Amino acid sequence: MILVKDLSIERSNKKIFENVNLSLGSGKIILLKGKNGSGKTTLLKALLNLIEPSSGAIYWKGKLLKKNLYNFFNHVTYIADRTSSLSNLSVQENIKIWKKFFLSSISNSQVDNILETLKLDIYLDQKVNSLSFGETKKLEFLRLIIENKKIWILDEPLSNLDNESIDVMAQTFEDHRSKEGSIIFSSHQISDINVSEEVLL
Amino acid sequence: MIFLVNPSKFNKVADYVFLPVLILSIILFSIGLIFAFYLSPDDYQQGSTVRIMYVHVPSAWLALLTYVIMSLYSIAGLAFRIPFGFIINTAVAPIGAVFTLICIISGSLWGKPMWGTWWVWDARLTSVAILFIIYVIIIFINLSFENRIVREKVVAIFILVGSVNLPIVKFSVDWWNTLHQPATISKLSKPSIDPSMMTPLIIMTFAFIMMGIAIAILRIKTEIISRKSYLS
Amino acid sequence: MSLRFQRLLLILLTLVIILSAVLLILYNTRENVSYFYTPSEIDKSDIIVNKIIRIGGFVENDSFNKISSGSFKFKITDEKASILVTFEGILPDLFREGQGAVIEGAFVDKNIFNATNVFAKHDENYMPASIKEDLQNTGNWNKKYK
Amino acid sequence: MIILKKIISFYYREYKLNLSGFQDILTNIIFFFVSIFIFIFSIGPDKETISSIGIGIVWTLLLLSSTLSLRKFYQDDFENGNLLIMHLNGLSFGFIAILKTFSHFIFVQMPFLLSIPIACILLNIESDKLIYLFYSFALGSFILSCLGSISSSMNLMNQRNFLLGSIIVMIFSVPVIIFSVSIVNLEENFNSLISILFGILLIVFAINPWASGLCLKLSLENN
Repeated sequence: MILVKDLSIERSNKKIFENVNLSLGSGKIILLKGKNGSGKTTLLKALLNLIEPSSGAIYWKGKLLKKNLYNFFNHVTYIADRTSSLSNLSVQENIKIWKKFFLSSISNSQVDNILETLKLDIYLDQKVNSLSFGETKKLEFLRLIIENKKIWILDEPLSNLDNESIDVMAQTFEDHRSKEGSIIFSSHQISDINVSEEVLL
Repeated sequence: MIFLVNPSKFNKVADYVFLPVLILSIILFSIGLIFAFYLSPDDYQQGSTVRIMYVHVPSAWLALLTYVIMSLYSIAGLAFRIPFGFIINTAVAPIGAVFTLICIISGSLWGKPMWGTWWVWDARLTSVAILFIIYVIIIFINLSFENRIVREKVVAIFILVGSVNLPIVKFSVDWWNTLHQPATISKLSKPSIDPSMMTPLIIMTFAFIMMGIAIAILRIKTEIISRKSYLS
Repeated sequence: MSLRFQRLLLILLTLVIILSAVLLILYNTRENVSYFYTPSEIDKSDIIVNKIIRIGGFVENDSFNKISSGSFKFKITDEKASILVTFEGILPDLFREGQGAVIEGAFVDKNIFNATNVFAKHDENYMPASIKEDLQNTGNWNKKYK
Repeated sequence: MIILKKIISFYYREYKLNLSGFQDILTNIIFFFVSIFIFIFSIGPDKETISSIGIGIVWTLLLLSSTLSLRKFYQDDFENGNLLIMHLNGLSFGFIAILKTFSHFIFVQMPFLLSIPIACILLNIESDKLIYLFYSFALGSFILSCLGSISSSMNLMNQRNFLLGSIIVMIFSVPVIIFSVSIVNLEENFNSLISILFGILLIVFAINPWASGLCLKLSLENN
């Protein structure tokens, strides 16, 4: 679905990476590896049309991404390495806002189930700023389920998570793959997530 | 005319042009000042105070002209992705600010004997004061952003937003009652100024333009160099 | 509709909005952005005493009277109406009969305007003093140069 | 229809956000009133002087206090990535700017509108002028919101000198102040003055999505 061809990006005339080729089909999980500053986040942002490539192109369903942008956005969830939940509101209110905002059809019991597996159900009425960093991060992943989109673009999803949560993530990824979804994520730590392709930047 | 949008071509042309322009500006200034102070006649109303005009009017024109140039280069930079436009914007803004300041100060000196006041808040004077502050804000934006790309484009956007002030400056005297008199020289009608006073005015205008170009060349070249060192 | 077409449409819409707004503003500002009022604009029945305003016009010919060393009386006119003005203070160099002037002050009663500041207004015409004499000598002096 | 639902949910979110941060809005209003006190005490007890310059004071302080909250206009949503999420949810940057401007107008400027009558009592402004002040502020504050959107989106990446944002708003609001104050003082010209203000509003409203949208995109790209 997403095809990246000979993508090179330079910022302030400094080359970040050159000639990256990717193809993200359905049921595929791609892991971006590389050290700090190798351009993992930059590549993910380029996939969201936030950064103009200096050469090469990104295609979505055979058309240039730029020409087909809002169609692409209908199919993609992006989670950055920062948390977007509103820290002054409670967990429950955040979930409610997300459900309204993404026009989600997910049922309450489904959300409760996930909260239980993520061990967030006890914090339901607490404000987000009283949660620990790892917990807000887990809360952030709830968006993947609420948005219910085909393509997940995740920036460093595994950092700051304990082993238990990483296992939950791996399970979620596997579920998503079995539903013909595709994932591209960056990470610098080794995990036992079953990926179909690794790209070293 | 490609040198107007291409840094390396500009550098080449500038190297040829700089010295002649500088010399020309010095010559024009000396001729113009001699004309302005000795050879031009007194005005029938204002006496010799009218000589302030030979500084005031050229600087006012150039303050506006500089802003127009910056607006055009901002459009070039934003819409046609010509990075040289941003270089020009950064380099030229302080020159425009200085011209505006000269215009305001000389106008103030002229206003005291003629109108009987240093400053009034009529539409022309207020809009020129705002023009000056807009120039100052442009310089400040240039100073306070760390990210170069963001800074350049924000400056360009601000210049375009601020250009609503230009027609107000130019036409305020025609549209509204102001203490400031309407334009003496306009395209549509015969100038209502005597040739003996028109000559020094034109000489001084060209002297100002040449001086402006000379300083602009220096500033643009330093700007290009500073970016080159940024690249490597 | 392609994205490009939508964008074009939006740009056009923006320009139309801005244009109509500019026209709206220009049409309405003529009477409102005045640094001064002309004497004929001031409605005699509607004068508010002691409210500070500015009046602009020409100093009427043969109306200037020096009451004492620092105190003057003159009329401001725009050839349709005129207003009697008193002023105490220093007049600018350019101030003379037939010359444009803007005065700031307030009406002390329905007929007398007490100026606190007098600004001379000069026009956009510049001419050497010698030429004026020539013109006057040959009788070609045009009165519109005020 | 989907876009309508998205707009409603956007305002639901803004409502929740502003309700939880209500003390910020309250602080603005307190600032407004404290500055009025300062003005009154620095002018002296003369009631006539106060009421003659009262309109000017109210407008100046409204402008100053509404520039106080500019920093919050986009900054929070920018830093926690919500701007990007809104964009990915199918709203273009220009459209986000329009929605945010209305949100600022409703949640930040409206409370000022409600506090104007009290300010008028404090400053001894006659009650028949109040209605004109309302009209002028309703239009003027929307202009201020648009200008605020432009300047705060420009200054998203400006970590060093945020005061610049306030200066940009203030310099462009000079005509707003001129015409708003004269609406109250020259009631006979009400119609033409209100259409001038409306014209200014149309201009900034038309410029706002382009300028702010571009700046938002720029800041997100280079963040």
